[in-house]
This record gives sequence, C-alpha cells and structure tokens, in this order.
Amino acid sequence: MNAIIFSAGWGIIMMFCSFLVRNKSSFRHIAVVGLLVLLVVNILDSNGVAVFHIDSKNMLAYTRFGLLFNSIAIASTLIYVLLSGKDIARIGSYAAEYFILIFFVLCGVAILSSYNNLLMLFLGIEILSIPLYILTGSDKRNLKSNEASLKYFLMGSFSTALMVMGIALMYGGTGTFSLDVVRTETGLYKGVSFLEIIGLLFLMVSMCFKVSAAPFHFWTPDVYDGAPGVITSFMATIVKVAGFIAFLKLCYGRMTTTSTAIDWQLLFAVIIIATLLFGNITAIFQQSVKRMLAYSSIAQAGFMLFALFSLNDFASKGLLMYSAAYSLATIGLFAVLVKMKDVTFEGYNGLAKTQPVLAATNAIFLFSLAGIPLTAGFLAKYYMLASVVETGNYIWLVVVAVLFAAISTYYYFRVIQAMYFKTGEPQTENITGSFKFGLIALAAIIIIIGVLPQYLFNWLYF
Amino acid sequence: MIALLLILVPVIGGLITLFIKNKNTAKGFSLFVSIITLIFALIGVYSTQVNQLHFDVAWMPDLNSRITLGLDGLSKILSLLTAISLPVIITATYKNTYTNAGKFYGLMFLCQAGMLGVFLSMDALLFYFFWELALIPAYFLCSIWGGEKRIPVTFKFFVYTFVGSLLMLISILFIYSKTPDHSFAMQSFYHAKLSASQSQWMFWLFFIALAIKMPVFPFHTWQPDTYEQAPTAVTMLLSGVMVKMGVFGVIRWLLPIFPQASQTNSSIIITLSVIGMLYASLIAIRQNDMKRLIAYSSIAHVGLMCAALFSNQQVGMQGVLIQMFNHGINIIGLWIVADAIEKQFGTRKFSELGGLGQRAPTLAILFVVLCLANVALPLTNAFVGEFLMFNGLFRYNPVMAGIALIAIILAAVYTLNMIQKIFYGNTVALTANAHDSSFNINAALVILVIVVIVFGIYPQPMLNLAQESAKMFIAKIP
Amino acid sequence: MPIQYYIVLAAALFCIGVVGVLIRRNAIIIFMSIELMLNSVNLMLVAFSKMHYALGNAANTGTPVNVGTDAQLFVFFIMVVAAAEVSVGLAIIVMMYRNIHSTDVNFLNRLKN
Amino acid sequence: MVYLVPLFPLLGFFLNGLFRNLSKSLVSIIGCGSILISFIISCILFFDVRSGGALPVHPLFPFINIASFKIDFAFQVDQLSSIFLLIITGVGFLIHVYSTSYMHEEKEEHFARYFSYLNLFVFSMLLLVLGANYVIMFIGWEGVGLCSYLLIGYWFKNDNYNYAATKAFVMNRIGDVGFLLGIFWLLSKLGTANFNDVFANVHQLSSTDITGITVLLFIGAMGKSAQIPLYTWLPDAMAGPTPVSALIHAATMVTAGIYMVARSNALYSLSAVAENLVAIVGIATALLAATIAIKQNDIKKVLAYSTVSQLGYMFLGLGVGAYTGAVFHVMTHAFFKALLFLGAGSVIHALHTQQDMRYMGGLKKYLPVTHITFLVACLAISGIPPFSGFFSKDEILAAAYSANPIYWVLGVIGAGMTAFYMFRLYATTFLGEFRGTDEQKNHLHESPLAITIPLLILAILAAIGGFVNVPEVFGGNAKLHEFLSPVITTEKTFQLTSSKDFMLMGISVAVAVIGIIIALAKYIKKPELGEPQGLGKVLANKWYVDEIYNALIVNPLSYLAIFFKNVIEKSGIDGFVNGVGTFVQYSSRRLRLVQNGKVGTYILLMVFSIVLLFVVFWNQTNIIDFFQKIF
Amino acid sequence: MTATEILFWFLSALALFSALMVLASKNPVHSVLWLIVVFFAISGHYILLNAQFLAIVNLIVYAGAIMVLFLFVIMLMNLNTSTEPQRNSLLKLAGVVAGCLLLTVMVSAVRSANEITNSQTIMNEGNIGLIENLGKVLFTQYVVPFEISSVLFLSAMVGAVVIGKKE
Repeated sequence: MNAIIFSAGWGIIMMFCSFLVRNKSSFRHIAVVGLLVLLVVNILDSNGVAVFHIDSKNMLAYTRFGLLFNSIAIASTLIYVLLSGKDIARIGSYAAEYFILIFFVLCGVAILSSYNNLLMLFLGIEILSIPLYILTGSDKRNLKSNEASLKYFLMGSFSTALMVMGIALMYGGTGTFSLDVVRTETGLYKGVSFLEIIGLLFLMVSMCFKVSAAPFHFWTPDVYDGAPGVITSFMATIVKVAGFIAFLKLCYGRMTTTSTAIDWQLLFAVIIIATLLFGNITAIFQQSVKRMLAYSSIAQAGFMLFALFSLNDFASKGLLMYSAAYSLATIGLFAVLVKMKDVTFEGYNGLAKTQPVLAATNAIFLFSLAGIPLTAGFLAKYYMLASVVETGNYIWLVVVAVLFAAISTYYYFRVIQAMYFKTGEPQTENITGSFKFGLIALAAIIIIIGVLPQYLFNWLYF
Repeated sequence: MIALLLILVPVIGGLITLFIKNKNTAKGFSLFVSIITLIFALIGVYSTQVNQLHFDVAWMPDLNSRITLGLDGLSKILSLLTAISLPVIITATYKNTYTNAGKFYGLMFLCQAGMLGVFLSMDALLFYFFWELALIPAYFLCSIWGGEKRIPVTFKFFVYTFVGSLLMLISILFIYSKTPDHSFAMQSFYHAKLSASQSQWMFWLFFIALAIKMPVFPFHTWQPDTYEQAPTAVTMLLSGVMVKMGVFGVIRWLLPIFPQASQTNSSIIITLSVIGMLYASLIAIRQNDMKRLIAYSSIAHVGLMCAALFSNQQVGMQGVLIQMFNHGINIIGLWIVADAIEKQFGTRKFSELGGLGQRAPTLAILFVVLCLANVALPLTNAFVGEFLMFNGLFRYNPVMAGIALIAIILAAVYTLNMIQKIFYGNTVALTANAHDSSFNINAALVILVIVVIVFGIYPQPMLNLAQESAKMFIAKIP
Repeated sequence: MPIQYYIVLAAALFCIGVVGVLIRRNAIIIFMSIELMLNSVNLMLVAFSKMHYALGNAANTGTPVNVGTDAQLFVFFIMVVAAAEVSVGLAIIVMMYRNIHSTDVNFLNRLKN
Repeated sequence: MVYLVPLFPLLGFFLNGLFRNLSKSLVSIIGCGSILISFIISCILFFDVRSGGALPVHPLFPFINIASFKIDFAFQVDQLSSIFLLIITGVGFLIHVYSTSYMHEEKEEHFARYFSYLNLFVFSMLLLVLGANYVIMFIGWEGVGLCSYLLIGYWFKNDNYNYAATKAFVMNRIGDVGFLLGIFWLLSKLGTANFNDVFANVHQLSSTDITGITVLLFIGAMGKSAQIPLYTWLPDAMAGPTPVSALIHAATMVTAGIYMVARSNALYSLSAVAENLVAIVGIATALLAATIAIKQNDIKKVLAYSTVSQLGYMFLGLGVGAYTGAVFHVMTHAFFKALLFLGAGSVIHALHTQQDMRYMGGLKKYLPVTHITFLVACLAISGIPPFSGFFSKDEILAAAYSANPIYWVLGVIGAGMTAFYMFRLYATTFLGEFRGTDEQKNHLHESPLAITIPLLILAILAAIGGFVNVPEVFGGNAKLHEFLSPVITTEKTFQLTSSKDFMLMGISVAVAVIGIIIALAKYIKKPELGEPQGLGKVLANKWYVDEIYNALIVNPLSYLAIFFKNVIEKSGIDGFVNGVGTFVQYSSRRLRLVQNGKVGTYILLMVFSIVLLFVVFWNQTNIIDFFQKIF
Repeated sequence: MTATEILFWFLSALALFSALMVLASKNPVHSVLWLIVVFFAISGHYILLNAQFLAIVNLIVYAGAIMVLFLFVIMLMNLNTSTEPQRNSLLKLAGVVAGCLLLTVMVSAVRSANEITNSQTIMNEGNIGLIENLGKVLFTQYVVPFEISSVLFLSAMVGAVVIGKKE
C-alpha cells in the first residue's frame, strides 16, 4: 500500500512543483528523491512496516513476491531516471509532466504487483496504460510519435474491451471478482465454471496484448519505434514486466484452480512459439537498432511466458530474475541508444574506438539479453528453462526455445559486430563522465546478479 | 587451492593485461603470467595431496550449485596442456604486432581461464559457465584480429557452438531435475535416475554440443573456415585446447551420466566418426591452403578420438586421454609454422610456395618432425595415443578399426604432400629470398619438438596420469 | 429471462463493435465501436449481477443478501475508466488531426515492417 | 651391451644432424665410425650368442605399461637377430665408406644431412631386428620407412624424386596398417606382444586368429619387402643416391619382411592358408618382376626389379617352410645385391650420372675393378656354383619342390630369367663398344679407393658367402641351419634323395647357364637400342601396373576427394548449415510484411488469433493425441 | 408474453439495429446519433433489470457527456461529410467474417456452459441496483478502488494537458 500511496502522492507533489519550480533540471532531482523515498517505503513495506494502515478489504494482497517485484521495478526506474533523466526532460516542452506520468505508471505497477481482485487488475492496467498513451505521443510534432500514440491508444482500448469482457464472463461463472475463489462442493459456486474459462481466455488475450505476446504483439514494434527513445525504454522494461507480474498473479489465482493447470499449457505453448517466432525472426531483418530492440523485447517476452507456462517455484523466482535482468540490460541499451545520433546499425559502427566505455557496457547488456553466462540474462533464461524442464512435459518446447535463443544472437551480435569489428564515425551526444559511470555500475550489477544471484534476493529483503 | 589459483591467475592476469596500453609491456607481462600459470599447473600435476587439489565453496544455494574444482588425472593432463600452450603461443608470436596488444593478450588469458575452468570444474553448472566463458573471448579474438571474412565466419562459429551449448544446457537441466538430491554436483549427476527413453534424448542433446565443439563429422563445417580466418595465435588456442573441451566433456560428463545410452548409440557415433576421419582426410588431400589442410587434419584426428571414446575400452580411453595432450602439442606446432610462413610470404597457398627447405633449413627440420608426429610415426608422441586408440577401436570392432586405419594412410599422403609443396622442390619467386625462422619461433618449436620426442619415447608418466581416470570412467559403464 | 439471452445479446453487440473496429478507417468511429464493446460488457455484467442475486438468494434461504452488487459497481468503474480514456483518446485524435488534418488511421503509415 | 649397438648410430645421427657445419671429413668419420663400432659390438654379440645361446631379453624401460598390456622397450639378441645385426652393420659400414667418396661433391650441409639420415636408418633397422616384441619391431619398421622416405627424397629440389619418396612412404604405410592390425589382434587375444610370450602361448589362439594375424602381418611384409601388390614403390625408390639404394633397397630394409616372417615362424607354420599365400605371392612377384627387369634400360631399375624378384624367392622359401633358406638368401642377397648396386654406382659415377644402359658399353677396360666385382655378383645372383647365390637359391628351390613341384618349375623359370637379365645388363654395360658421348669417354676412369675397396670386400663375400651353409649333399653340415634352430623351431624338414637333389640343381644351373648364353649372344654385338614393340613394350612399361593403380585407386580417390571438397562439403553440409541461415533471413523478409503498419490488419489478425486460440483450447486433447500419433 | 418480455425483445432489437447502423452510416455524426440510440436501449435494459442507478448514470455519462464530446470533436474537425475513404472491400469482408466467427465461437462456447443452463436473471425486482445499496457497498467495500480511480483521472487530466495544449 505504501508504494501506491507514495507514488500517487509524489506525482501530485510534482504537479505542484511543475508550476512552482522554474528550473527544468530540478524536476529530475525531485523525481530521483521521490523514487528513493518510494524504494525505501516499499522495502519497509516488505518488512512489515506500513506507513498508512488501510484496510483494502481484500482488494490488494501483499506478498513477498509482489513487493520484491515492486522493489525491482522501482529500483529499475531509479536507474532509468538516473541514466536517462536528462533525455526525458528534453522530449518536449514539458518536463515535470513526464515525471508525473511516470510516477502514476509506477502507481499502476504497484497495484498490479499486489492486486487480489479483478477490479484492481482492471484499474491497475488502465492507470498503467493511460499515461503511456500520452507519453508515447509526447513528442507532439513528430508524426511517428503521433502515429505510435494513436495506434497504441486504439489497440490498447480494444484490448481493454476484451479484458472487461473476460472479467464479465469470469464473474458470470463465479459471482465474484476476487482472485481467491473458494470452490467448495457445497458452497455457492461449485466446481469449475465453463463461463469462467471463456472469460479467462479473453483475459489471457488481453494480458498477452499487454506483455506483447504473439499474435497480439503487433502494436509493439510500431509503438516502441515511434515513441521517443527514453519512453520506449520505460515501456519496454518496467511496464512490460509489470504486465507479466499481473499475468502471473492471474495465472496463479485463477488458472491453477479453474481446472488443472496443464489444460492451459498447450495454449501457452502455442503462444510462446508464436512469440519467439515473430520476435526473433522479424528482428533479424531490422536496420534500426531501436526497432530491433522492440522485436527483441517481443522475443524476450516469449521467454518470460515460460513462467506462466510452468507456474512452479522456479517460474516465479525466474520471472523476478528475468524482470531484473531484462529491465536493467534494456535500460542500459536504450540509455546509450538515445545518445546516438543515428540509431541504425551503421550508426554504431566503430563505437568501440570512439566510446570504449559505451561499447563495452553495451556489449555486456547485449550479452545479458542473449543469455550468455556470467550475465544476469543467462540465469534468467536458465530459470525459465528449468521451470519447464521441472514440469517434465514439453521438453521439445525448450528445444525450440533455445534454437530461437540462438537465432537471437544474430541480431544482438550485429550490434557488437558494428561496435567492435567495423569501422566508422559514430555520432553521439555529449557523454558525461557520470553517465559513463552509471553505465559501468549498471553493467557491474548485471554481472553480479549473473554470478551471485542470491544477493539480488537477499539484498532486497535485507 | 592450486585448482583455484590455476583459474584465478589467468583471469586476474588477463584483466590486468586488458588495460596495458604499451605493446611490449603487454607482451612481456603476458609471457610472465602465462609462465606463472604453467608453474602452477606443473605443481598441480606433481602434487598428490587431495586437499590441495580440490576446492569447494558454496555458490548458488538457491540452485544447489557449488564452486567445486578438482584436479584428477584427466584434468591434470588437460590443464597441463592448456598451461603449456599459452607460453608457447606467446613466444611463437612474440614478433607479431597486434593492434591493441594488451586487449589481445588479455582476451587470450580469459579464454585460457575459461578452458581451465571447464577442465577443472566438477559441478555441472560451473562447467557450463566456463564452457561459455571460453567461447566469448575466442569470438572477440577471431572477429577483431582475424582475416578478411572474419565477421560472418566467426559468427557462424559462435552460433554453431552456442546452439550446441544451449542444447547441452537443456540436458543438464533435465538431469538436474532427476538427480537424487537436486544438485549440480558431479557425483549427483552420475547417479541421476533417468528412464531409458529420457536418457536417450538427453544423451543426444548433450552429445550434439560436444560433437560441435570437437567437431565430429557432420557438425564440422565451422571449423576450417574459422581456423582459416582467425589470427593464428588464436587458431592455436582453438585447435590445440578448445577442441579438447568437447572430448573432455564426453569423458567427464557424457559417458558416466549416460552409460547405457552411450553404449546403445556407440555404433552410430563411431560410424560417424570413422566416416568423418576418411572424409576429412580426403578433403585435406585436395587442399591448397595450409591452414585449411591442418584444420581438416585436425578433424580427422579428433574423429579418431571420438570413435575410441565410444569403443568403451579402457585402452582406447587411455589413448584418448594422452592423445588429447599430444594432439594439442602437435597442432600448435603446425600452426606456428603456418603462421611463420604466412607472416613471411603473405600467403599460405601451396601453389605459391616451394623450395623453402633450401632457404630455411631449421624451420624445415622442425616442421618435418611435427608433421611426422601428425602422421603418428613411432617415437613421436602421437604414436602412443593413436596406437592405444586404434587398439581400443579394434577391440570394439576390428573391421571398423581397419577402415579407420585407412585414415592414417591418407594422413601420410596429405602431410607429406604439404611438406613437399612448401619445403621441397625448387624455390619460386616468392621464396627465392626467404630467410630462416626467427629465434622466438625456433624456441617455441624446439620446446614442442622436445615434448613430442620425449613423450614419444617415454610416454609412461602421461600414461600413469591417464590410467586412473580411464579406469574410473570405464568402470561407470556397465 | 434466461441468462443466455443476455449473454447472446451482449456477445452480439460486442462482435458488432469488433466488426466496427475492423471495417472503419475513421479513428473516431473506431473509438466509438470500442465504446460500444464496453457497453455490451456492461450489459452482460448487470445481467450476471441479477443472475447471481437470484442464485445467492436461492441458496441462502432467509434474509436476502447483497449478492451481485459488485458487478454493478464494476460497471460503474468501467464507465469511469471509459470517461478517462475518452478524454485522452480524443486529445490524441485531435493532436493527430492538427498535424495531418485527417482522422484516417491508415493515413499515418510510417511505422511498419 | 646390447643397447650400445643402436646407440652409436643414434649418436651419429644427432651429431651429424644437429651440427650441420662440420667439415666433410669429420662427418665421414662420425658417420662411418659409429657404424663401425656397432659392427664390432655386433660381432662380439654374435660370438656370445654362438657360444652361449640366445642372450636374455633386455628391458630398457617400460614403453607402454597399462592395465591391458605391458610393452617394454626391450631388446632381444638371439641367433636370428645376431645374423641380421652383422648384415646390417657390416654391409652398412661398407656402404657408409663407399658413400664418403660417392657423395663427396655434395655441399657440406647436405653431406652431413645425408650421413645423419644413413645413421638414422641404421639405427631404425637395428631397432627393428633387436626389438623383443612386435611393437618395438614396428617402431623400427616405420623408422626405416621414414628414412627411406628421407633418403629417396634426398635431392629434394627434384619434384619427381619427392613424389617417389612420398609414394614409397605411403605404400609402406599401407602395409604398416596391416601390421598394426595384426599387432592389435595379438594384443587383444593374448595381451602381449613379446615374441617369447606370443610363441609360448600360440596354442591359446584359434586357427582363425592365427590365420588372421599371420595374413595381416604378411600385408605388412608385402609393403616393406615390395611384394605384389605393393611393390611399385621400390623401382621408383631408385631416385635416391645409389649407395642408399644399395643399403636400403637391396641389402637391409626390404628384407625386414623376411625377418618378420621368419621371426614369426611359430605362427606361420600353424596356418596353411597364410603359408600358401606367402608362397604364391612370393613366386608371383618373383616372376612378374623378372619379366619386367628383362626390358628395363635404366641400370638401377633393372637391379631394383631384380631385388623385387629375389625378395619373391625369399618369400617363396618362407611360404614353403624353408625359413633358414630364406634367411640364408637374405644374407647372400645382401652381399651380391649391395655389390651390384655399388658397382652400378661406380659406373654411374664414372659416367657422370648417366644411368641409361643404352649409352654405356665397353666399360670393361675403363673400370677393371668394377667390372670384375660386377661379374662376380652377376654370377652369384644367377645361381652359378660355387658362388653364394647358388647355395641359397638352391635351398629354397629344393624346399619348394618338396612342397609343390609347380613352385619349383616356376622358380627355375624365374632363375633362368634372372640369369638372362643380369647378363643382359652386364653385356650392355661392360662389353661391346662405348656408346656414350666423347666427353664422357674422355673422363672415364676407375673410381677411388673408398669405392673400390668396399666393392672388393663385397665381391669376396658374394663369392664365398654361400659356404656358411653348405647343404649335406655336398658334404657340408648346414651350419646356419644348426645355428638358427633355436629360433626357427618349425623348419619344415624335407627329405630328397641326393640324386634327385643333384638333378634339380643341375636343371636350375643349366637353365641359368642357358639364360646367360642367350643374353651374351644377343647383347654383346647388338644391344637393344630402339623402343621395344609388342610384348616388349608391355614389359618395358612394367605391365602398366602403375597406370592400372592410378586408374583404379589413385584417380578415383582423387576424384572422390574433389567431390567431397567441392560438392558435399560446400553445397552439402555447409550448404545446409548456411541454408538454415538463409532460410531464417528469407522468412524474416516474409514475416515482416505482416507488420504492415495498419491498425486494421493488426486487429483483424488478433481477432482471428482469438478464434484460433478458442479452437485450440477446446480441441487440445485431439491435438495432443494427433501429435503423439505422429511422433 | 409478458410486458417485460416484449420490452426485452424490443430493446434488444433496437440495440442491435442501431449498433449496426453505427457501422453502416457514412456520416460520422449519424454514427454518433445511432450510438446514442444504442445507449438508450441499453439503459432500457438496465431499467428492466431494476438497475436504476446504472441506467441513469449510463444516460448521463455516456449519452450525455461522452457522446457529446464525440460530437464536439467531430464538429470541430468538420468531419460531418462522408469524406472517409473506403477500406478495401476484401478487408471489409474479412472484418465481417472475423466478427461473425468470434460471435459463433463465443456463442457456441457459452452454450456448452452447463452450469448456467437453468439460471434466470431476475427482472424488475431485487434492490441491489438501487443507489442506496450501491453507495453503501461503494464506500465500504470499494473505497480503495474508488480512491485509486482518482489517480486515473489525474493522469488523464495531466495527459489531456500535455497532449491537447497548443505549444
């Protein structure tokens, strides 16, 4: 609850700041402070210290898992703002507003990581989405940004409609919006309801849309490509994994009880394969690193979907791991990307010569995304594969997945090839020392997680 | 402790070297580090104290994975090879100038550390980590300092091996889920309970990774291209040591984990290996490029190792163990000569060379000795290994051994052909004013030749090292 | 009324909304179709609310319980969200119109492949 | 003491090989001296053996000592090996001495190289005969192959010589493969390769095993001793310097096969199949080579084919069980064939590398010593009593007769041809008129002492060498027989009445004499100078065996290699690998078209997908069943 | 047939017909008007179901506020003439087919839902839809989502400012 209140509250505070404070760059600092506060209160929350005592009437349920995830999301946002704060302020004529919206998104993330009622899911998704429609279109004169915003909005609304349809049907089956339906033989709602399954299917489609799983991913490349780079970074990381957490909670809450979870595995298998196929194969042909990263995020979603497929102990841990690994690496990549004048592959040619630090850290981020050991990305993928192997079924799915993972190296390594093995004159914005330091720290975090993952879990719990 | 130091020294040395700007300092320092590593390896080989040789510390409690390193006979042989190779390579290429020498040597060390880690780790996950760690620096080394077509070729190499290792990861994961105590420890893996069909599938997933690394016949096409394009110093490391990772994986992991499946599949694999031997040898005969010829020759040799491994005979296994070392030494020697020739004449084509023997007698002599080792002439080190391996294969299936032996006839054909085209005959325009090899190359080659001859005449120390391991691994197979 | 009538009615309205999204090119009309979809869901929810009210009271003989109110409140929240969405959505459409003087969704077509 | 024998040649090899700037005289001293010392030690060993029987096996160090078997680096000096030691070091020494003069015009470093090779060769050969087990023997076996390769290719600037060297090595290797397989078979059945242990445990082997092992070992012998079908390397090997031909390709290396079979007589005598095979291959080679030798014009080629032919005789002897006879023939052959080669070398030396007999003639008066010694050798090889060849060849023929008269008939025909071609050679070279250039004529002179002295010594040996084993019919006591009996335990005893024996000898000598007369009559006046026609052409072209090999084996393999390289490797395997990549890229180009940038299409696809998901979900049991049926 | 049933059928038919007309109208203004008719029909249904609060809110918020907003925008953009370029007829057909398929799938899926075969909605009675009842629940059970929805409005507001304000 702390995180929800503080993120909303800090958003409101910044609304006042926006006309009280003239200096644009100070918004960034205020936002950083806010995020730090948010992180602290969230960690306090996970240690049982609630700042406000509010009875949510079982609308929200706080679990270790959810709070841990929320901490990761806030920490990622913090890193994101630290690295790209200046670029956020430069998007358009507003500065504070973007940060405000980011705080509201975080409020949505906090809701999604702890909801226990389909109403809260619905609200959370909307609180998450509506600021993003705006942020996507925030580069107002840019037609690409406009187009992305419109597409995102129309398709997002469509998926919202699907979602409420699903919720309605689920309600029809069970008579409640709560996630933890008590199914007793003698109670009001007996056994498994058929309507609920139909509803779940709709809800699943809508969630697949949010996490850009194929074949509901079509918005992703266009929107990620069209949105300002910094915003894409935020959308592709924190927002996306929040969708996954919500999805996972949904699966745990309803899918494991509507019927045996195995019934859903085939469906997830189909979606996973489609996602990996579309994400990886299409990414190969891209000429722009930004758009490539959009497809890559689809491909990564394919891997994250494994958690929903297997729904065991490995899955939830793995999803946390994946969220951290994927978000950090992507944030880093986008932080460098927005500094590049030319975001095609050619634009990166010879970066290792002119900006060795950028190139080296970029390489580590790419390794992490490709799942090379010693980086967090490997362990993340490891957990995902392990979760499926643990279920004992669908080993072929794992084989397919690793083949696609191998294909993914093709486009990730194209960037490395451009940076290290080709020659060129890459144009970058001013790179400050602190930015470089931030990148190095980020890379170090990725490697530390990759080598000693228990620190991630232990440290966040104290 | 020795085990840990063996990995730490190159890692730390490599990281330091990465940041050395001065070319000569980098070279000198890396030679120093490599010799330190060699000293540790020698201590390890001669030490018999178990607590010195083993290292064990908790790593990922969540996954029940530990950092377990150990030196047994098998890993002693290979770590010695790995440790010897680097000083020799650095010596041999001492006069070569690499842009960003510090980076070059630093990556070499990281690669070496990865390979040492593979050989020493007794924990499956750790093994996998090092397996990949060895690959990445190699990828960079080849792609940055390689030949014209380096980028696509090296990428092919990378993807090829990466696919394999991912398949291996699946297999590791699956076995992990079937271990009695859910841990990655080697012993738990050996006692994993797999049904027949499961072990059949997992065997193949695991094997493909190793087969690509070795490489065994249909999975070999990355190899000649990569060897050709990579800078020769890296090629030496790749073919001398990295190839052994595949063979090592079979011995350490594949055979003991899947005793049953490796027996049921042995006929397929041995057939493939033998086909590969003949196939590669035949192709080698028609090569016009020295590096490609050596590459195909290596495929043929490794094919024999693979066949001998699956023949399920202690003799063969022991032969493989020592042959891994010997092959590494020999092929590094061949590459050194190839490098010397390429550096001097700018070409490796036989058609453009000839008569070098008149101008460079020292190089010619050393090269001929190495070539003879390559064809496994008695009293060179390779003879003992191949003798034992063929012996094992013979015990498995005499006809197969007979067919495989054709490869050593073909080996004589292409190897002598190579000597003749380069060193014999009259000088041509290119070689008319050639000079003999420089001191550092001679020094490196002499070291190798001494190893070749010493272990050719008196292989017993190596055999003793291999004895226990071979017995142990064979005993696992019912 | 049997609940199926309502379900089919709502489903039909929903699908008409879907078809509207699919066959029209004007962003505003598409948006209206989405609103239509939301309304069909509202209708369904209210129907379910009354169904569960009936079921709940049939099971618990005695004092009538408030089963089914939550669905009607959900409808209320859907309306709230729809209102917020409309404000943002129309703002976006207006922004686009300012730039390209059209509301055709296919007019902007730079992001593809 | 035993290990000193190979040690000195090894030292000589290292000294001459590593220090390449020694003066020629120092090189000569080191080269010849090391062999001389070996020879002296060999003599001592020989007398030790003669007086006290076989010396104990000397294990130097364990070579391959593993759980399955133990192979020591061990030497064994017994009756058989001591004789070979004498031949190798003795003849070897003479040839070293000869070489100091013959090779004197070489540059210093090449001179040293030559002697180091020669020493290495002697070392390997000694290893071969001294080894106490098959593996050590194999080491020497391959070692001599290597030295042969190095020495044939000694003039490495000439590509043809290099090809000949490679051919020799490869052909030897083919035989070696058989040898190796035989060793593997032995090791897997008996767990040992020591001669003594093997022969003591022969009874543990089944007859299949013995046949298999002996045939495989014989394949090795075929390669090394130039028997059909692996003989073609030997004539080509004449590319090397002439002393090398004498040492390696006449006196010592090629007899390694005989040594090995004789050594393994305990095995061979148990397998009738192997014995017959050896005999048939032997006699066939003897005849084939003899026919080819008749029409050769290169002086060394004639000698080479004659060597092949004589080796065939030896194998005939081994095949019919006359092991001593074979060894005896090895010895006498070493003397006269070395002599022949050295004599030929002397001629070539005198004519400045002219090797074609058609441009010789009438050398009798210019090269008296060479001429006389050469004549002695010709008589010896033709089997004219009382020269050495007569006794050894006769012993083999007698044994052949008792085994199968057909062998004898063929053998006698061969002997006649031998006499014919040898005297054809003699006549065209030494008799008649000189046919070379005037310049050559002016420079004709007898060779220096370093050449003629070895010739003389060998001539004496060739003349009287036969007397060490005078058969009983002549009142001798077959000393060699007696001496070798501890080693050769399975000598076939054959009983011929002395009259029959005399008759057989008489016939063979008569045939030889007829051959000599025809040759002399035909070639003194009218040496054959033109290109031969008809059958002669076939013979002159060596029955086209090389061409047949090329067409049947070499070319198909070569085409196969090209096919593998260009088609299977490039388009097949690599093509498949790259094809996967191309396919992925192609599908990428296709798949990206789905992303056409239109919201309507996206939502349309989404709706269809929803429908699809519904269908999949409701039919999942059917789908899973379907897939399970397929896989 | 009771009056309720007659009303039900009438309202349903009206809703479906007007919904179709929304799609069929070339003129956006007509579409808006037809949509308002749909909303009225749905509100009628609410009344039939005795959900009086929702019926009123639906009219006020949807028909009253939202649709007026739509009208304003359309007027503002001067889109009242049918200038909309026509979509590819094949795509149109595909759209219709997709919609029909979805309907078929949904209906057939719902038909196999046995648990509701005999369930009835209670018409005209039950007081759960009354303002009093809903209000009580809203401000006790649903107070957290109620407050949280304010964040939604805040972000919508900020967004409208960011997007809509002329620079």
